[in-house]
Parts: sequence; structure tokens; C-alpha cells
Amino acid sequence: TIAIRQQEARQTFFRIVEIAENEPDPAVWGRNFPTQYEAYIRTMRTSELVQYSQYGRYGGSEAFSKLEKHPDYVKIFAGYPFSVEYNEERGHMWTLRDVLETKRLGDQKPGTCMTCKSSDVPRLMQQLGAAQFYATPMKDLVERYDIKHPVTCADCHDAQTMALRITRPAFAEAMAVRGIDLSRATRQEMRSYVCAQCHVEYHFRGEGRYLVFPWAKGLRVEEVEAYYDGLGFKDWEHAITKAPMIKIQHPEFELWSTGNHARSGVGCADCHMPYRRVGAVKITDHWIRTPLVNIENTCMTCHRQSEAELRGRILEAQDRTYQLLTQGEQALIAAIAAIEKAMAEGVSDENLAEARGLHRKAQLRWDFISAENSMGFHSPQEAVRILGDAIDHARRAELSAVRAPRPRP
Amino acid sequence: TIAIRQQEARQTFFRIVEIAENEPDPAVWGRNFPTQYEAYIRTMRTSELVQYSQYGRYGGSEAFSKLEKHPDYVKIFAGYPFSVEYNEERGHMWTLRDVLETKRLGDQKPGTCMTCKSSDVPRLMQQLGAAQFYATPMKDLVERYDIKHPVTCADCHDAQTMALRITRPAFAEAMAVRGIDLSRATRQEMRSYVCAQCHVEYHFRGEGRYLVFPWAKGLRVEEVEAYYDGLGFKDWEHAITKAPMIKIQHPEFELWSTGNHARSGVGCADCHMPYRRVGAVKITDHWIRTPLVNIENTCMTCHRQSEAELRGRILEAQDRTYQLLTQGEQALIAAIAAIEKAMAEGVSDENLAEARGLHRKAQLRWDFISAENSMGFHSPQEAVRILGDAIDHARRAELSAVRAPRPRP
Amino acid sequence: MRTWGLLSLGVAIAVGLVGGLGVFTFVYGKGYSYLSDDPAACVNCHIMRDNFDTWTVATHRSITCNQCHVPESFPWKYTSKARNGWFHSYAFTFQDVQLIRIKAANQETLQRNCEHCHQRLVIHMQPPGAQRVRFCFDCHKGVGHGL
Ligand code: HEC
Ligand code: HEC
Ligand code: HEC
Ligand code: HEC
Ligand code: HEC
Ligand code: HEC
Ligand code: HEC
Ligand code: HEC
Ligand code: HEC
Ligand code: HEC
Ligand code: HEC
Ligand code: HEC
Ligand code: HEC
Ligand code: HEC
Ligand SMILES: [Ca+2]
Ligand SMILES: [Ca+2]
Repeated sequence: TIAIRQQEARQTFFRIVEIAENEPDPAVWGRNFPTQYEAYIRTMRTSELVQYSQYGRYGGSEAFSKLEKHPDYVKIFAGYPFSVEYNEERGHMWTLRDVLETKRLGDQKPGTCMTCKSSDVPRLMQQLGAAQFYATPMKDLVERYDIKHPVTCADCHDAQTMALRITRPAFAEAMAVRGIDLSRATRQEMRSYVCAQCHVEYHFRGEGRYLVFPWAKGLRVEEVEAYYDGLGFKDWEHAITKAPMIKIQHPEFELWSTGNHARSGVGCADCHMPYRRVGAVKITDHWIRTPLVNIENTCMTCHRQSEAELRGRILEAQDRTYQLLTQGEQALIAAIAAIEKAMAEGVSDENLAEARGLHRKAQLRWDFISAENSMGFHSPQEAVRILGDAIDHARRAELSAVRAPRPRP
Repeated sequence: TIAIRQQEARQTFFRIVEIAENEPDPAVWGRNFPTQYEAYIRTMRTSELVQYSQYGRYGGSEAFSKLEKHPDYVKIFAGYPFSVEYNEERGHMWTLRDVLETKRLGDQKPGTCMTCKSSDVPRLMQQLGAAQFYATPMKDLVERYDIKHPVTCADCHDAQTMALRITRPAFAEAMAVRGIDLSRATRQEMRSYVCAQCHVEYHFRGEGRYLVFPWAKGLRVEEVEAYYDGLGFKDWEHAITKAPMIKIQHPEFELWSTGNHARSGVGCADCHMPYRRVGAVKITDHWIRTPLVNIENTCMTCHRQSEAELRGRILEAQDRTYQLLTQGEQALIAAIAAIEKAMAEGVSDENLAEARGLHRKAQLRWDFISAENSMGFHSPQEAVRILGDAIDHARRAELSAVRAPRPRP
Repeated sequence: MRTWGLLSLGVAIAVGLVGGLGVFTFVYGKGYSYLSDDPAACVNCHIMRDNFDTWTVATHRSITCNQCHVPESFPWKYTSKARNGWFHSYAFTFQDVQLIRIKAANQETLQRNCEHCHQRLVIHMQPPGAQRVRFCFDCHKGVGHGL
């Protein structure tokens, strides 16, 4: 049982300081666990320490603007904050700064935005309760309760036992709805569940901006869509086509769960926090980053192929995904233009309903892979299946708009 | 483990009879190798011996009619023999009978059709030379040179050494064009190359119906297409759309070569002719059939997952492929209808050129997976990538036809 | 060693008989010899051949089969051997064994042996008695038998 495990876990660490429950400051934890601490704070400097362009093509740790890289996105997300600022993500030590500085939602951000950005959150949620935390404007939270730290130790660990723990109610609630009892989670499952508190698609429910993960019907894209359709939910109305849209965000956990690695029990930490030998002991590498720069300690413990071969496989799976992602982008732009034209030519809302419905479906699918951060690697075939289906829907949206009867002149 | 898998089969065999080079009759070989012989002739009865429906969904060994299962195919292949008769393939012992009996091309079949259907072929090709073999009408070949046997031992084996050998010049020629020297082939490569003599896409060149594999630019679908476009080649003109079409046939070798199994050196025989323990020795199971009915001796020798889990993976990969294959079928039918309508409305050939070009591209891609016999399993992500691209092309063909300017009334 | 061998031979045969098997298989299969710690003993059964061959190219070829596959502490060592001996003779006699897969109980034994030898190294990731992340050999596939 977990209790017993924690007992033993405790004895193996030599403690210099006692760490308070929910201690937000990683430096304090670092007194007891210097190796993990020093590795963790490197997530601040990933882009300095490794030149990503030598390894990969699609990710990296420089927060470049996706809007500059893909000007089309401005049209695709027209009318939604993501058309204002939208960057590649970087290491955990940036979480707080990036959420504070993004122009997305300006200073209208609800407290909910802070949920996945700081190790002050577990402490605060205990103090305020989740509902009130979400409902408080983010800037008030920051000022009143002195939020200082990015995502760090307290977000994943129990200070007493160092065991992994779930600190975000949204995840616990979503799993409960699916009938999964987290107290029964194995240690290996926890190595993915801690990540799934944040690396998942989410939406806000109601005035209080209550944080909910859309998993009631399952984790697959069609199931997530069915959930939103069931609620008649939309994130926004598309500024050009007036379609009721859904924005998908970082569904890493959802996509991973459909892949062969998940099927085989390979979890997030296996690839993003591999074991590292430090002197006489093996510890978990806390420099959380892309495995592309660390294939030897990640992939190569399980796969016997060479480093070059394994890198080749990642890039091949990503290139295939990127090809269809790009074609999907073009199909979406074409669909938007066709609907825009039809509207300009006075086609009635009734006659455009089908096209708009298809636009919503197409973009939700496309975004499920576009917003996911592995460029398809977490589940290569599923990623490409979803994109193929997205393209079909986008082209059908275009066809529907082209065919929609024009009013007699 | 892979190491175990790659252990060589150890068999010390006694020669009871001397087998002549190119001996076409398997029964003769069977005198020396009864185990392999008895297994091989079971390919005649695969469908009696295992009830496929209990294992899989898309393949099997009953020669059911694909035209009855998918009435759409009659439109998709309109104007080409495959719209006359087109069946699911079955075991090797049926090869001769099925080529003789198919209504496809009636009795207009060139000798080329016999190339991959009988163990009398190596003997005959030596006697006549390949060019003349191809040029002779098939029925004359059968009558004059008494072709009696389906694909059997002589097609793959050297009678003296029992080593695998290449007996079909088309494969040797195609590999030579790619700069690959077959005399340097490793034993593991031969375990796929023998299959690649037949399980590949092909076309006939010139009057003499010379057999050629379209690999000069590579094995990927885009490279095969580039090869055909370079020649300005078409298999037929589509009866409805008048587009210049290519029919793809069983590109197992080509699709497999893009997958992770090929990347990892896993060949055809590893999955379709696994080793079996027979007493003290391991021999190659010559009952060539789907691994779905024999997961324990195939997949499980390399993968540690359970039989149920591995079956689940096959079906999942195939279900994803089948979903897009079906959507592709619908997209093709819609494109054909749109072009037909445009023609009926008097759109000029000039204004339909784009739509027809897209129809050719879309169907070539779709057929690359439709005609391939693993329902995507041989390379799951590539199969779905190709289908997504096919759908995009088919919908664009439809759009182009819908938008093509109509003549003034 | 010899006495152990004899003693456990007794145990094994006893279990074998309880299991309804004659001594024949066991003796014929030179089953008794496998109670010794010499890896060569394992290959008295042709069926162990692959596992033996692949062990000879593994990083742990200096470790005997039993150091991994048999529990450290007496008397478990020999009851386990008897249990396996029974499975072994059983399988050897009555099944056309195609695929050999380690049984769950024996995976646990293996795991304990990995942890036993590598305790110091894995103390943090795998505190004694703590629920395991997973089997060591999920990642370190080739240690015993190449790859
Ligand atoms: C409490 C929220 C939270 C948790 C828990 C969390 N992450 Fe993150 N993660 C983030 C945020 C937010 C970012 C983006 C930071 C930024 O761009 O400012 C991020 C970024 C990343 C990145 C990108 C790093 C880079 O250099 O681009 C990786 C990889 C990552 N996380 C993996 C993980 C893994 C693996 C786990 C679990 C072991 C995990 N995360 C748990 C919130 C979280
Ligand atoms: C359920 C957890 C969660 C919630 C709620 C959440 N985020 Fe994030 N956020 C993440 C994760 C995980 C990443 C890193 C992955 C990515 O960027 O796709 C991230 C990345 C970011 C980034 C850096 C990358 C970028 O997009 O520029 C910013 C800025 C950000 N979030 C702002 C916000 C704002 C504003 C809100 C509220 C509207 C919010 N986040 C709500 C989890 C969350
Ligand atoms: C995003 C999640 C996450 C964060 C943040 C995090 N850890 Fe960990 N930590 C893990 C995971 C996953 C493991 C492996 C646990 C297991 O295998 O059971 C781990 C294991 C450990 C262990 C056990 C020994 C080892 O290395 O395996 C220590 C000690 C530890 N972390 C310290 C820290 C410290 C100190 C910080 C802050 C500087 C920190 N962790 C931040 C996820 C995290
Ligand atoms: C089998 C290995 C593997 C597993 C398991 C895995 N990932 Fe990844 N992940 C990758 C690879 C490879 C990439 C692509 C990295 C790149 O393109 O630079 C990636 C990319 C990412 C990124 C973006 C990283 C960056 O540098 O921008 C995030 C975030 C991420 N994964 C989170 C997760 C989460 C959360 C899980 C578990 C739900 C998970 N991963 C499971 C291998 C894995
Ligand atoms: C999730 C994968 C994983 C699991 C499970 C795992 N290891 Fe490891 N192990 C690794 C990685 C990665 C390294 C390489 C560390 C390095 O060299 O920096 C390693 C290194 C080692 C080494 C040292 C190798 C050397 O070069 O000296 C030993 C010994 C070892 N592991 C034993 C074990 C044992 C015993 C267990 C079970 C208690 C275990 N491992 C479980 C991934 C794993
Ligand atoms: C802890 C073990 C483990 C780690 C770490 C791991 N893999 Fe895997 N990988 C597997 C297993 C198990 C499978 C499922 C197929 C099988 O059973 O061999 C798999 C499947 C794959 C596949 C097949 C395609 C697919 O469906 O995803 C690729 C490619 C792959 N891994 C590459 C990688 C790369 C690259 C990394 C590092 C970023 C990696 N793996 C890390 C165990 C692992
Ligand atoms: C000389 C030509 C030739 C060679 C060489 C050849 N095949 Fe075939 N194969 C065929 C033909 C023709 C059929 C279809 C027979 C029919 O339907 O009448 C077929 C059918 C099959 C089938 C379908 C069986 C069923 O029950 O549906 C499998 C599987 C197969 N071959 C695998 C292989 C493998 C593996 C190799 C190499 C080890 C190989 N083939 C070599 C011509 C060949
Ligand atoms: C390069 C080798 C090759 C050539 C040339 C070839 N085939 Fe085949 N044929 C195969 C293979 C392999 C299969 C089994 C795979 C399949 O059916 O998709 C097959 C299957 C068949 C089948 C059984 C399945 C079906 O489609 O009904 C018939 C009938 C057949 N071929 C007739 C012909 C005819 C007629 C020609 C000449 C126009 C021909 N073949 C030329 C290799 C070849
Ligand atoms: C479609 C190809 C094909 C046909 C037809 C074929 N074999 Fe084989 N045969 C193989 C392959 C592949 C191997 C494995 C060779 C290797 O691993 O080097 C093999 C191996 C053998 C061996 C070596 C021992 C063993 O079992 O591995 C013998 C003997 C043999 N075949 C006999 C026959 C006989 C007799 C027939 C006719 C009844 C026949 N083969 C038909 C492909 C074929
Ligand atoms: C990793 C295993 C694997 C490898 C390697 C492999 N196949 Fe397959 N093959 C399969 C599976 C699984 C199916 C799907 C069977 C089904 O759906 O019943 C299949 C289906 C087929 C079929 C149709 C079988 C039927 O019953 O209709 C043919 C023909 C075939 N493969 C030929 C080949 C050839 C030729 C190669 C090498 C170029 C090859 N395969 C390599 C696993 C493999
Ligand atoms: C001779 C060894 C071998 C055989 C036999 C084999 N595989 Fe694999 N399989 C591999 C290797 C190696 C990989 C590449 C990933 C890795 O390195 O683990 C792989 C990858 C896979 C993958 C990952 C997805 C992908 O890209 O295809 C699946 C699923 C899979 N195998 C299932 C099967 C099934 C089902 C069978 C039986 C029909 C099978 N394998 C037969 C060795 C084998
Ligand atoms: C370093 C430890 C180690 C040594 C030494 C070792 N093995 Fe193993 N053995 C393993 C592992 C690990 C497995 C695979 C278990 C798993 O992956 O679930 C295994 C599996 C097996 C299996 C079952 C087949 C399978 O793949 O499940 C047999 C039989 C076996 N070993 C026999 C032997 C024999 C005989 C020897 C000595 C010649 C030997 N082992 C030496 C670690 C070892
Ligand atoms: C009497 C003949 C024989 C001898 C001697 C023998 N084995 Fe085996 N072994 C077998 C057979 C038969 C199986 C298959 C049992 C099954 O799959 O049910 C097997 C299976 C195994 C397994 C995997 C199945 C399991 O029970 O976990 C292991 C591990 C194993 N043997 C180890 C050894 C070791 C270590 C030795 C030497 C100390 C040895 N064997 C000596 C016949 C033998
Ligand atoms: C009887 C003692 C013993 C047992 C049992 C044992 N090992 Fe080892 N192992 C060693 C020794 C000695 C070395 C070489 C020195 C070192 O690196 O620690 C070693 C080396 C290793 C290494 C590093 C070399 C490599 O193969 O990469 C790994 C990993 C490892 N062992 C894992 C395991 C696993 C997993 C098991 C259980 C299946 C296991 N060991 C069982 C004694 C043992
Ligand atoms: Ca990034
Ligand atoms: Ca078939």
C-alpha cells in the first residue's frame, strides 16, 4: 500500500532540513536533494545549454512566436486570444513568468490561469479552496497572496515522504468521473499522472471559471468532442466564419494514452525524466526536457537500436505528422475563405449551418494535434488519423460553403 | 528476445532423392523435406483449418469478392478489368488455379500474368528467356509448356543447397536500377527479397508486356508516382472521368519497407513463416498465412506483451487505417460524381484538366493502401499518412470540378 | 553442493510424484542435474538452448542462471527448484512447448535478485520494500539474454 511505501521511502534520504508541507520554494527542498534541485533549475536554461536545431525540428525551448512562424494562425484563431500571442513552450522554471507576461487575455486573466503555473498553488488552494481560487482574478491572487515561484517540487511531491502526489483537484475530479480511484494508482502510473495534472486539454465552466477536463466520455478526440457537443459548449465564435469553436490545448496526456508506449506501460517520466547515474546511485533526472537531446538515457535503455536510428524514427514520425498538419492548415484557411465569400454573397445562416458545423469539427481535430507538443510522436498513427479526418472535414466545409445556394439577385 | 528470434534454424537433412534444378513439383521436394512440404500444402486449406472471423476483420483466406463487399469499387475502377472480378487473395497453393480462372482479362492474358503464379516459371524462363515468356499469350504458355504447379519450392529455393534464391528477373532488374547488388544480400534480407519478387507493385512496358517494377526513383508512393508521371504512363483511362489512371497492386514490400519493422530488420518470413520447434530442431513454418492466427510463434518471440495485447495492436492499427480508407472511398466517389456532372454540363477538357489530374493522384494514393494486403499494419503511420493525403487530393478534385467554369447557356 | 543436490532431488521427485509424474521424465531429462548451479546443466534440455546461447553473449554471462532465476535464501532456493522442476518435467513431457515465457512468480524472483545485487545503486529509485516502478528488466531487456 502507499502508506507502507512512503514509510520506507523516507528512510533512504538523509535530511538536512525538515521541509514543510506545500513548501513552495525549491531552494529549501534543494538543501536535502541538491542533485535533483540543480538539475531542475536547468529547465530555466535549456535553450542555452543545448542548441535544439542540432537535434530536432519542431519543438525546442526557445519561446518563439507561433504566430510569426505560421501567419495563418491569426486567421485560424480569429477572434480568440491565441491570435494575440502564442508561443512555443519552454522549461518549468519559466511557467510563472510566462503566464504573467503573456498578452493573451491581458490583465483579464482569471485565477484559473495560475493553476498550472506555480508551486504556490497547492498552498493557496488549501487556504482558499479551489472554487474561490479560480474565481479570483489572477492579478489579485498574485498581489494579495504573494505568488513567487514557478512550477517546482511541491507540485509533484509530498514533503514528508517525497512520494509523488496529486495537487490539482481538476485532475482528481476528472479521473473520479471516469471511475478511476487515484488512491489505487501504481507508482508507475503516478509517473504519468503527475504530468496529467497540467499537460491536458481543459475548459472553464461557468462564471467562476471552474477548471474542468473534458474526459467524461473518454480521452479520444471524438469523445472529447462528444462531451463538448453534449454541453453545447464553445470557447468562442470564429470572427470570420461565425462558427462556434473549441480551442484545444496541450493534450499530451490524451494523445499519449492512445499510443503503443502507453499500451506498454511507458510513462511520461520514462522519457522526460530518465534515470541518471550520479556517482554510486541512480536518480531521476530532473532536468525535464525533450528526450531528443538525451536519447541514450531514454530510448536506448529499452530499444536496442542506435542513437541515430532512434532519432531518425522520431523525426520520421514527426515529419509525416507535420506534412498533414500543414495540409490541414491550408484546408482550414480555404474553408474559412469559402465561408467568408458565401457570407459576403449573402448566403443565409440556415444555408451555412452545415459548413460552420464542419469548420468546428475540422479545426477541433486539427488543433488536437497542432496544440499537442510532440508533433505526433506520442501516438504517431493516431495523430495522423486525426489529421486525415480533419482535412476531410475542412474540405467538406469548403464544399458545403461553395455549394450553398446564393440568394437570387 | 530478438537474439533468440534470430537464432538460425538448425536442421540436418538427409537427401532421399536428388532434386533437379528448377524441379517444379513440390511432392518431389517433399520426399526430402516432409515437414516443410506438409506445412506448405496446407496453404490450400487455410480457410478450412482456421476460422478467420474469430481472429481478424479485414483479411482472411476466403476468396470473397471485393466488388460485392464494396460496390463502389465498380465505379472507382470503371473501365478497367478490376471492375470485372477482384477477390481477396488466398494461399499459395491457389495461385495457378486463380490466375487461370479469373474473369479479369478473360483469355486475353499475356504470359506476364503467369510470372508470379507457378513453379513451372523458373524452368520456362530459362528455356524461353523472360522477354519471350512475357510476350507469349498465357493460354499458349499453359497449353504448349504444360504448366501444372502453383507457386512452390522451386520459386524460392535452390535445389542443391536449399538456399533462398531469386527466380524472377523483374525483381533483380528493379534492384539493379536502384544500385542494389543482390549477390551481396544478407540471409535476413533474402527472407524478404524472395517475397518481393511478387508482393510488389508492377506494370507492363511496351507491346511485349515486359514486366517492370516502378522503383527507379524509390519505393515510397510519391516516388512511384513520380516514376509513372515521368513516363507519362497510364494503366487505363477512367471510364467516367476520363482521367489517366494507375492501378496499384499488392505493394506489400514497398509499404513494409517504410515501417518500423523494416527499420529494425524484421522481414516477411519473421511474421509469415516463423520458426517452429519440432522436437530438437527449429524449422521454418511453411504454412504461409496471416500471423493473426499464430501470434505466439510470431509476434511473441520478439514482444513480451500478451497474445491478446498484440492482437489488439494489430486490430487497432487496422481499424484506424480502415476508417480513413472508407472516408477516402467516399471522397473518390464524390470526386467522380462531380467530374461526371461537370462533363454533363459541358465543361471543357481544358477546364477539367486540373480535376482529372487530382483524381489520378488521389486514387493512386488510396489504392496504394487499398490494394496492399495488411490493412495498414505493415507501416501503420505511413499508411494513414498516405490516406490522409489521398482524401485531400480527392476533395480538391471535387472542388475543382464544382468550380470549373460552366459554358454560357 | 552434492548433498544439496541429492536432498533437493528428493524434494523435486516428491513434488513430481505428487504432481502425478513418474520419476522417468525427471531422470531421463537429466532433471536432477539442473539442481546444480552449473549453467551447462540447464542445457541438458535442448529447450533451454536459446536461453543458454543468448546468456553467453549477455552482459551477465559471468552470473550463473541460478543467481538470477533462483531465490537467494535457503530453503526457498530448493523448493523453487522443485516447483520449477515439476513445471519443467511437466512441460517437457506433455506439452509441445513452442514459446517459453517466464512465469509471474519467477519474474518476482528475478526482480529480487536484481535488487539484491544492485541494492546500492538503486537505493533511491527503488527503496527496499517500496512498491516497484516496474521490473528492472522492462528497461534492461538484454542483461540476461543479449537482445
Ligand atoms: C503544475 C503544472 C505542470 C506539471 C505538474 C507538469 N508540467 Fe510540464 N509544463 C508546464 C507548463 C506551464 C509548461 C510551459 C512553461 C512555459 O512555457 O512557460 C511546461 C513545459 C513542459 C515541457 C517543455 C519543456 C521545454 O523545454 O520546452 C516538458 C517537456 C514538460 N513540461 C514535461 C512535463 C512532465 C514529463 C511532467 C511530469 C513529470 C510535467 N511536465 C508536469 C506545467 C506542468
Ligand atoms: C490545466 C493546466 C493549465 C491551465 C488551466 C492553463 N495552462 Fe497555460 N500551460 C499549460 C501547459 C501544460 C503549458 C505548456 C504546453 C503548451 O504550451 O502547449 C502551458 C503554457 C502556457 C504558456 C506558454 C506558451 C504559450 O502558449 O505562449 C502561457 C503564456 C500560458 N500557458 C498561459 C496560460 C493562460 C493565460 C491561461 C488561462 C487562460 C492558462 N495558461 C491556463 C497548462 C495550463
Ligand atoms: C513535474 C514533476 C516533478 C517535479 C516538479 C519535481 N519532481 Fe522529483 N520526481 C518526479 C518523478 C516523476 C520522480 C520519480 C518518482 C518515482 O519513480 O516514483 C521524482 C523523484 C524524486 C526523488 C526520489 C529520488 C529520485 O531521484 O528518483 C527526489 C529526492 C526528488 N524527486 C526531488 C525533487 C526536488 C528536490 C524537486 C524540486 C527541485 C523535485 N523533485 C521536483 C517528479 C517531479
Ligand atoms: C516514449 C517516449 C515518450 C513518452 C512516454 C512521452 N513523451 Fe513527451 N515527447 C517525446 C518526444 C520524442 C517528444 C518530441 C520532442 C521534440 O520534438 O523535441 C516529446 C515532446 C513532449 C513535449 C514538448 C517538449 C518540448 O521540448 O517542447 C511535452 C510537453 C511532452 N512531450 C510531455 C509529455 C507528457 C506529459 C507525457 C505523458 C503523458 C509524455 N510526454 C510522454 C517522448 C515521449
Ligand atoms: C525506466 C527505465 C529503468 C528501470 C525500470 C530501471 N533502470 Fe536501471 N538504468 C536505467 C537508465 C536510463 C540507466 C543509465 C543511467 C546512466 O548511465 O546515467 C540505468 C542504469 C542502471 C545500472 C548501471 C549501469 C552502468 O552503466 O553501470 C544498473 C546496474 C541498473 N540500472 C540496474 C537496475 C535495477 C536493478 C533496476 C530495478 C530495481 C533498474 N535498473 C530499473 C533505466 C532503468
Ligand atoms: C521504458 C521503455 C521505453 C522507452 C524509455 C522508450 N520506448 Fe519506445 N517502445 C517501447 C515499447 C514497449 C514499445 C511498443 C512496441 C514494442 O513492444 O516493442 C515501443 C514502441 C516504439 C516505437 C514504435 C512506434 C510507435 O507506435 O510509437 C518507436 C518508434 C519507439 N518506441 C521509439 C522510441 C523513442 C524514440 C524513445 C525515446 C524518446 C522511446 N521509444 C522510449 C518501450 C520504450
Ligand atoms: C512467385 C510469386 C510469389 C512469391 C515468391 C511469394 N508469393 Fe505470396 N502470394 C502470391 C500469390 C499469387 C498469392 C495469391 C494467391 C491467390 O489468391 O490465388 C499470394 C498469397 C500470399 C499470402 C496470402 C495468404 C492467404 O491465406 O490469404 C501471404 C500471407 C503471402 N502470399 C506471403 C508471402 C511471403 C511471406 C512470401 C515470401 C516468404 C511470399 N508470399 C512469396 C505470390 C507469391
Ligand atoms: C509481380 C507479380 C505479379 C504479377 C505480374 C501478376 N500478379 Fe496476380 N497476384 C500477385 C500477388 C502477390 C497476389 C496476391 C496479393 C493480392 O491479391 O493482392 C496476386 C493475386 C492474384 C489473383 C487472386 C486475387 C484476385 O485479385 O482476384 C488473381 C486472380 C491474379 N493475381 C491474377 C493476375 C493476372 C490476371 C495478372 C496479369 C494481368 C497478374 N495476376 C499478374 C502477383 C502478381
Ligand atoms: C515463398 C517462399 C518459399 C517457398 C515457396 C518454400 N520455401 Fe522453404 N523456406 C523459405 C524461407 C524464407 C526459409 C527460411 C530460410 C532462411 O531462414 O534462411 C525456408 C527454409 C526452408 C528449409 C530450411 C530448413 C528450415 O525449415 O528453415 C527447407 C528444408 C525448406 N525451406 C524446404 C521447402 C520445401 C520442401 C518447399 C516446398 C514444399 C519450400 N521450402 C517452399 C521460403 C520458401
Ligand atoms: C511485423 C510482422 C509482419 C511483417 C514483418 C510482415 N507482415 Fe505481412 N502481415 C502482417 C499482419 C499482422 C498482417 C495482417 C493479417 C490480417 O489482417 O489477417 C499481414 C498481412 C499480409 C498479407 C495478407 C495476408 C492475408 O491473410 O490476407 C500479405 C500478403 C503479407 N502480409 C505479405 C507480407 C510481405 C510480402 C512482407 C514483407 C515485405 C510482410 N508481409 C511483412 C505482419 C507482418
Ligand atoms: C523479429 C522480431 C519481431 C517480430 C517477429 C515482430 N515484431 Fe513488432 N517490432 C519489433 C521491433 C524491433 C519493433 C520496433 C520498435 C522497437 O524497437 O521496439 C517493433 C514494433 C512494433 C510495433 C510498433 C508500431 C509500428 O510502428 O509498427 C507494433 C505495434 C508491433 N511491433 C507489433 C507486432 C506484432 C503484432 C507482431 C506479429 C504480427 C510483431 N510485432 C512481430 C520486432 C518484432
Ligand atoms: C542477469 C540475470 C540473468 C541470468 C544470468 C540468466 N537469465 Fe534467464 N532471464 C533473465 C531475464 C531478465 C529474463 C526475461 C524475463 C522478462 O523479461 O520478463 C529471463 C528469462 C529466461 C527464460 C524464459 C524465457 C523468456 O524470455 O521469458 C528462460 C528459459 C531463462 N531465462 C533461462 C536462463 C538460463 C538457462 C540461464 C543460464 C544459461 C539464464 N536464464 C541466465 C535474466 C537472467
Ligand atoms: C528437464 C529439462 C530442463 C532443464 C534441465 C531445465 N529446463 Fe528450464 N524449462 C524447461 C521447459 C520444458 C520449460 C518450459 C516450461 C513452460 O513453458 O511451462 C522451461 C522453462 C524455463 C523458464 C521459464 C518458465 C518459468 O517457469 O518461469 C525458466 C526461467 C527456466 N526454464 C530456467 C531454467 C534454469 C535456470 C535451468 C538450469 C538451472 C533450467 N531451466 C533447466 C526444461 C528444462
Ligand atoms: C549475482 C549478482 C547480480 C545479479 C543477480 C544481477 N546483476 Fe546486474 N550486474 C552485476 C555485476 C557484477 C555487474 C557489473 C558491474 C556493475 O556495473 O555493477 C552488473 C551490471 C549490470 C548492469 C550494467 C551493465 C549493462 O548490462 O548495462 C545492468 C543494467 C544490470 N546489471 C542490471 C541487472 C538486472 C536488470 C538484473 C536482474 C534481471 C541484474 N542486473 C541481476 C551483478 C548482478
Ligand atoms: Ca518547447
Ligand atoms: Ca488473403
